[in-house]
Amino acid sequence: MSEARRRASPYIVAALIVAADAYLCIKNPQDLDRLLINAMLALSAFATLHARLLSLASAGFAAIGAYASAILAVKLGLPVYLSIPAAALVCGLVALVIGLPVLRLKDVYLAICTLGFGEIVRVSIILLPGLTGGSTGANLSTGFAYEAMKKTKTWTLALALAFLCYLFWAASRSRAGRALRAIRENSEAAETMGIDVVAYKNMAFLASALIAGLAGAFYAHSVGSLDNGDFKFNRAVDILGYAVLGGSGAWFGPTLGAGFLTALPILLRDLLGSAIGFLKNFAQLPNILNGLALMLVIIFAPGGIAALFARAPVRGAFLSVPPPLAPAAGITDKVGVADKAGVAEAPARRAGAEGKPFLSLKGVSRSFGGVEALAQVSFDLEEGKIYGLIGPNGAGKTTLINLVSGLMPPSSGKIEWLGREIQGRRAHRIARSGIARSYQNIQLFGEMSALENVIVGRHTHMRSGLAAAWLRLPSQKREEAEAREEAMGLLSRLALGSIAGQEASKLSYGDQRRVEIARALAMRPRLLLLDEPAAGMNEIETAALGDFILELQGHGVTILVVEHHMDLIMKICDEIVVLNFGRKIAEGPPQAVARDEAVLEAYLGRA
Amino acid sequence: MDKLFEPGLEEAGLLEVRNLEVRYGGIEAVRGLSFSVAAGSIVAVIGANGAGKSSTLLAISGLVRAAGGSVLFDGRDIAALRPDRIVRAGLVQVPEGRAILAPLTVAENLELGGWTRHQKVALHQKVALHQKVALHQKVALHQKVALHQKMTSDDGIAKDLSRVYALFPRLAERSRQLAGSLSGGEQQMLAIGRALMARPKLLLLDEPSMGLAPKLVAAIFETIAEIRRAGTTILLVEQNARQALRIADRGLVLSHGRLLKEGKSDELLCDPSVVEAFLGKA
Amino acid sequence: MKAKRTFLCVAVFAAAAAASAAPLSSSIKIGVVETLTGDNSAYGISIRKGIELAAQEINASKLLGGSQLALVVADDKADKQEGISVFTKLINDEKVAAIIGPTLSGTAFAADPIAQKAGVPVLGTSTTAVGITAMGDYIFRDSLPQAAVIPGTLAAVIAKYKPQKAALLFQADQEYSKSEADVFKASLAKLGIQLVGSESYSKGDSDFRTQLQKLSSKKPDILVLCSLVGEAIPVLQQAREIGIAVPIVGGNGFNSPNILKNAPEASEGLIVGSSWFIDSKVSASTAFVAAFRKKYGGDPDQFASQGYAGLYIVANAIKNAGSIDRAAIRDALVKIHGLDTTLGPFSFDENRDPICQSVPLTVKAGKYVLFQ
Amino acid sequence: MDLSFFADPVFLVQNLVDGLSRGALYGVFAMGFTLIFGVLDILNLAHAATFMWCAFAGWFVMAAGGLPLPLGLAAAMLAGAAIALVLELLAFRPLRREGADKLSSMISSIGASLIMVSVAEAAFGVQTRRFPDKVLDPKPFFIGGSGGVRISRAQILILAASIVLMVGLGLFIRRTRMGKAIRAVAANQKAARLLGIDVNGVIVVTFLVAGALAGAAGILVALLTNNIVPGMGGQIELRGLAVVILGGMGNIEGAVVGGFLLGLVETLTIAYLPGGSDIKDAIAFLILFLILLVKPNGIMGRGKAERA
Repeated sequence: MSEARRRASPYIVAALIVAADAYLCIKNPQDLDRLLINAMLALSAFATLHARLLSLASAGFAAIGAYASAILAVKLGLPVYLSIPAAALVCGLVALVIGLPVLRLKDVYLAICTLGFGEIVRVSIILLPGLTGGSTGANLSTGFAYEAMKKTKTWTLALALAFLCYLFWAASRSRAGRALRAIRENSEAAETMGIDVVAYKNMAFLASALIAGLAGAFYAHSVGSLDNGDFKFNRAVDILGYAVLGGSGAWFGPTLGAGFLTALPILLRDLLGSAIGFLKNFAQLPNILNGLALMLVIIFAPGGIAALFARAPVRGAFLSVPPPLAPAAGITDKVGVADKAGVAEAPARRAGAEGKPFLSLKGVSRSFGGVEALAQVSFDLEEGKIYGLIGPNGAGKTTLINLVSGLMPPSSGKIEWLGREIQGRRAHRIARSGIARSYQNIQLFGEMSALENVIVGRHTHMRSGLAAAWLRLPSQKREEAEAREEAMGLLSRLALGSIAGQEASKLSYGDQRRVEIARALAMRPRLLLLDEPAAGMNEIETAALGDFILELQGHGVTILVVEHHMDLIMKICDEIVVLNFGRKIAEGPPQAVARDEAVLEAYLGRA
Repeated sequence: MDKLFEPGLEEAGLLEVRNLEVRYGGIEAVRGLSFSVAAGSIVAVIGANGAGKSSTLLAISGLVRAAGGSVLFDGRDIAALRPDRIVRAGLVQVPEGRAILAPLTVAENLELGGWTRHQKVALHQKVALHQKVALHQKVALHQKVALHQKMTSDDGIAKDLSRVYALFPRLAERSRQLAGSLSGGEQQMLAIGRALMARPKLLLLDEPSMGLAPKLVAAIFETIAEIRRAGTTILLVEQNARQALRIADRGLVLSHGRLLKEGKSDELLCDPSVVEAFLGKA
Repeated sequence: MKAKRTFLCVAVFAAAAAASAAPLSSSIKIGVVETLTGDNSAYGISIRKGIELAAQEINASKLLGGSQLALVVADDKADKQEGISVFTKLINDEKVAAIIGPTLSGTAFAADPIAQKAGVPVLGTSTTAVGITAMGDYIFRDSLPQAAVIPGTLAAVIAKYKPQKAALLFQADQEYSKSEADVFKASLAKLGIQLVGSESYSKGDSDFRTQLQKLSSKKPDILVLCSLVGEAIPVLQQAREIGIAVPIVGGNGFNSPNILKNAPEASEGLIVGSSWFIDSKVSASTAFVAAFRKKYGGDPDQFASQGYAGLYIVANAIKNAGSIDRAAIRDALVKIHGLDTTLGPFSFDENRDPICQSVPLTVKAGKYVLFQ
Repeated sequence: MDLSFFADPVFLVQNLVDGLSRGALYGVFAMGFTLIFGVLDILNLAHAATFMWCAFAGWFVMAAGGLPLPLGLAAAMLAGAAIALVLELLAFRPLRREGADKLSSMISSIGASLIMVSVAEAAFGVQTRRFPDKVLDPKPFFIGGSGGVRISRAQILILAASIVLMVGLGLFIRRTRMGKAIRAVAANQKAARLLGIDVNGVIVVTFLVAGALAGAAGILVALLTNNIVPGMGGQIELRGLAVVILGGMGNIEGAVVGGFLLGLVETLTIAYLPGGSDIKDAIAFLILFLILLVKPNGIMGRGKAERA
């Protein structure tokens, strides 16, 4: 379809959904509560799905929240404006307890485990008749009088949802939101940007539980009675439906998904209810059409409604785009920005640890299954030098970089960084301590813009948390602006200013490589690990890259570069380490290494 | 089609690649590549990482849809075919990183290598008939072999299995083990042996020497030469440019998805610019 | 005697009618909210059949003079929010004079207050839980609460078998079955029968042998089963299968032609108490059964009968009120007294719960007959 | 703890028999479920609906058509295969493409199951149906005279079937050519393609097999429970999921063993814990919960459940 229509379609879809819901709620205000509560539950599911956690616990938490608030309000006479938040907090506590063990599971395993959780909640409700009214339900016959239960007004519910939406909106444009998107796109790369993935995932689960609890509490006080069937298995599946159909890419997706899936059956009911003849006796027809719609929508928009927006180009992606520059023009343009670009400041941040070896590997080994990828490798790095790491493909170069950057622990041996042993330490902590890396097979956050990718690199140097983002504190805005400016500067330094707003995955190979380097530099590392940075670059670009690396050295950054372009290696490296079949076979200045028999035999391939 | 008059294309080869283009999102991995592989020869493709070597192979074997251009195999355009159809046609790839089936045993891996054979036997009978009527027609050696076996015994698969085990004794020893438990070298052997089980006319090898100890590398290259001697045409992508060119008849030098140089491998071996870029000053 | 009463009523309500603002219109909308889809739709569907049959007869018989009853049927999907939604829709958009339903007590607890607030009379025909009618003075029902049925049934059983020990099986996560079981426990205690064992199962269970085995190992003199129709059949069969020979007393779910059809051997000798049964000799009932078989070609169950009776009760109230004013209808409902229904002479007590006969039944030769 | 029972060996054996047959019921249901997951790693939430339709198909053949059990079984398995094929073509294949994440196929299967259940309700009604006694005599045997251990034909049948199907399917997957192809596709679709395996074709076969299994399960469960209703699938689905996880996703033997485990746990809880029948579900899911935390790949799993 035409560009214009592609651009417009998502907005049309959204408009239709909103219109349908508005129509329904004007026609029948009682449905508004239902809509708002479902939207809230959708947000709760979104909180986990967005962080790639396939949790179905929302229904279970909603049940806890509903009963908790009902009991607090009716049995203990708490006013609802206290009982509802209290109920949410109860869910939060439960989430903290089960979160740590449960979040170790991934994908469907997590899904089933959380389903089991929901079932346990349901059964416990039945098993505690004294407290919950058991299977008779929480209603007049068990002491939960309707008047005591039916407390909330719709507007409070609407207010709460609006508030939640604001929180999600504000968070999505904050440091934390960016971190979560990064995790969603590529959690490994995120980890090496200094983002504590586990902590963020626990946070997401906690948020999901709090929101579900809130929704449940509102449900209790909106409906006025409860029973154990209200949040059972198929409810959990419905909620997942909202989030997946809406798309877990952006917060507004699930709310639209809930809007759609709530409106659809009601519309079908009302339309067919007034239909003629046999349809009147065909009570299942609405359900059938409902299922059909569910299938069709997901088949034609597998990424959900939010994905439609993502496909439409980012409007006003960002501020000042410097004039386009031909990559051929090389990298050393706009040097003026260099000092702003943060690279200059790197040397300024020198911690103590003088005298101690900068980085030293001591008998480091790593094996996969039976295959030993790295065997007893030892060497030291001195600060401020450029090191080349060469060897045939599969010699263990990338493995070594993974070990140093903490993506995997060594099987044996020590890695000392600034005098402290870091082997086995988690990647985000190593990254924070000043080690940055690029990847051989590019690991950008594909659906984020080049600029955003680089800003993620600033993560560890930004302070403002969620609270600041929600309060829109000037400090947070300033920080964001600075990060933006600095990232822009770095991009310009690498002749990428013109494509800063483009989606990373759409960039050319060489550009993606440079964005990755910019992202690593944004971390202001003391040690920079480059894994085949020149792969896919032409001679001119490669040469320019060489100059750039030398310039970085000038700024005091220590660099370990893996490369097959021997001329580049020969030109920029102070020292070269040669690996072959997992073993260090040579080490020394370029010329010496180039003459080394073993090296020629193994790598340069003289027979 | 001026491409027809490019060097190396005068006599139509077993594989004809014309103006091949491969894109991933914004990345143009292969940009209008054309070359030809003559039946019974070894052609080596060398070039830096990211030069588009693997992408070329993936496009030929159909795992990646070509964005443009055509791939003629045995005279028919296979660019639009499904990968499994391409394999049936006799073009088999050993991918980079081997892609062995870790949870299956070595024997099972090899057996599955012969997956397309049931239909193949029928195809061979057709070939046989063809030959009876038109003996002048030139037929690839392995077809003769297959035909011969079809005549002598019905159990071609068992024979090939023993042939592969003869080629790689290590696999025979390990035949009951899970493929995942093999060492890197053994896995590479398995991948090649498995491909041979399909009786390919053309074998695509992507970095067979990757991560192997020097002596193993030598052995692998020896095996490759042997396979060619048995009549299988080979398209070889290698980091280890020197060794690759040694066993190859022709070489293609790729850079940024374009053909930088193309020629007899011994010429390339002493071509200064190639030596400079890929062979290292020796 | 009866004629005299009717005359009185007519006299009284003629006056009321004259006074009331909204006279009978040509078509009177009655809301019918039942569970028509999902696992529990068995009840809703047969209730609906009963109601639609009644509507047909009432309109044919000109019971309401020139005006016809128009049913507005809606599916509550056994979901509280859906129940609330359709109640609101019927009340605001369809302007119904009264609502019959909903099917399940759970839904009623959520939806009835809407009608109460709007001042629309609601008549439940299958809700038996405690407290339904306590929700407001517009809430009625013609389904006997379990407490009104079970003691009588048990008394009859005691009279015949003199049991000392009883055992009980029920569905733990189902409101109806659970409250039925509670009533059984209470009345057993009151009647001085020792409950030697009480086991439960939950939705989705299909194998009840272990519970039954455990109960039978306690050597009870009678076995009490509280299940919905769906589980009733396998429960009954498995009880017999594992060799339980003692008399079996079933809850409401066991009063269904389905039991006779699907568990002919196992149901023999089964005892249930109910306000209605298929072979009831009440004149209104025999007529109903005949008409039902004619219209639908199958046997009606208790729920169809209660639905059928329900619409007649509402219709008579409207007739007596001589008005579609909801308040007037409500007042007329309260005054319904000794109305001839399939459930026998029918009245409401001061809590708007039904006053009608409840008889102990037993299955003989594939038929429900009075239990002596 | 009610100790009086432990003294009674008959009661114990009886519970083991009932527990195992209860478990066999879960296992038979879970097998097809886990097969699809093993190959495509997606949850086919329409499996329960397929299972229900097969039970009805069997009912029409045996109760309405008056044909004997073997034919009914065959018909049900055929129906299952057909339904599964339609599901693969309409609900799953369109989502097996770039950019569609695994969840979306789960959602479309939810949609499909909603349709299937609603159509069944409209077509068959929700009244319980059962097989006539001539299909399979409900009268149980008593081993060791009356008062001995009771076992019904249906129980024997489902126990036997669960074992036979488990072994049979295991052999099919391990020994046959197609079985190996299925494992190849499960292990690495790219590699399978390179071997000339028509991946979509293999997936179709997988669905056919899974559907046939659903068919067998439908008949067996219906025989054991005598309760054929459109909702019957949804009622066993959650336990089926639990069993799949217990046995390890995609592990056929695991599914059956997991089924036996869950069945025994439920039965023994009911039998030996005071008020056990009230808490059996809580116990069952608690165990599921714990196993997942201690042994995320299930009791026999070799999958990869832990977050890398």
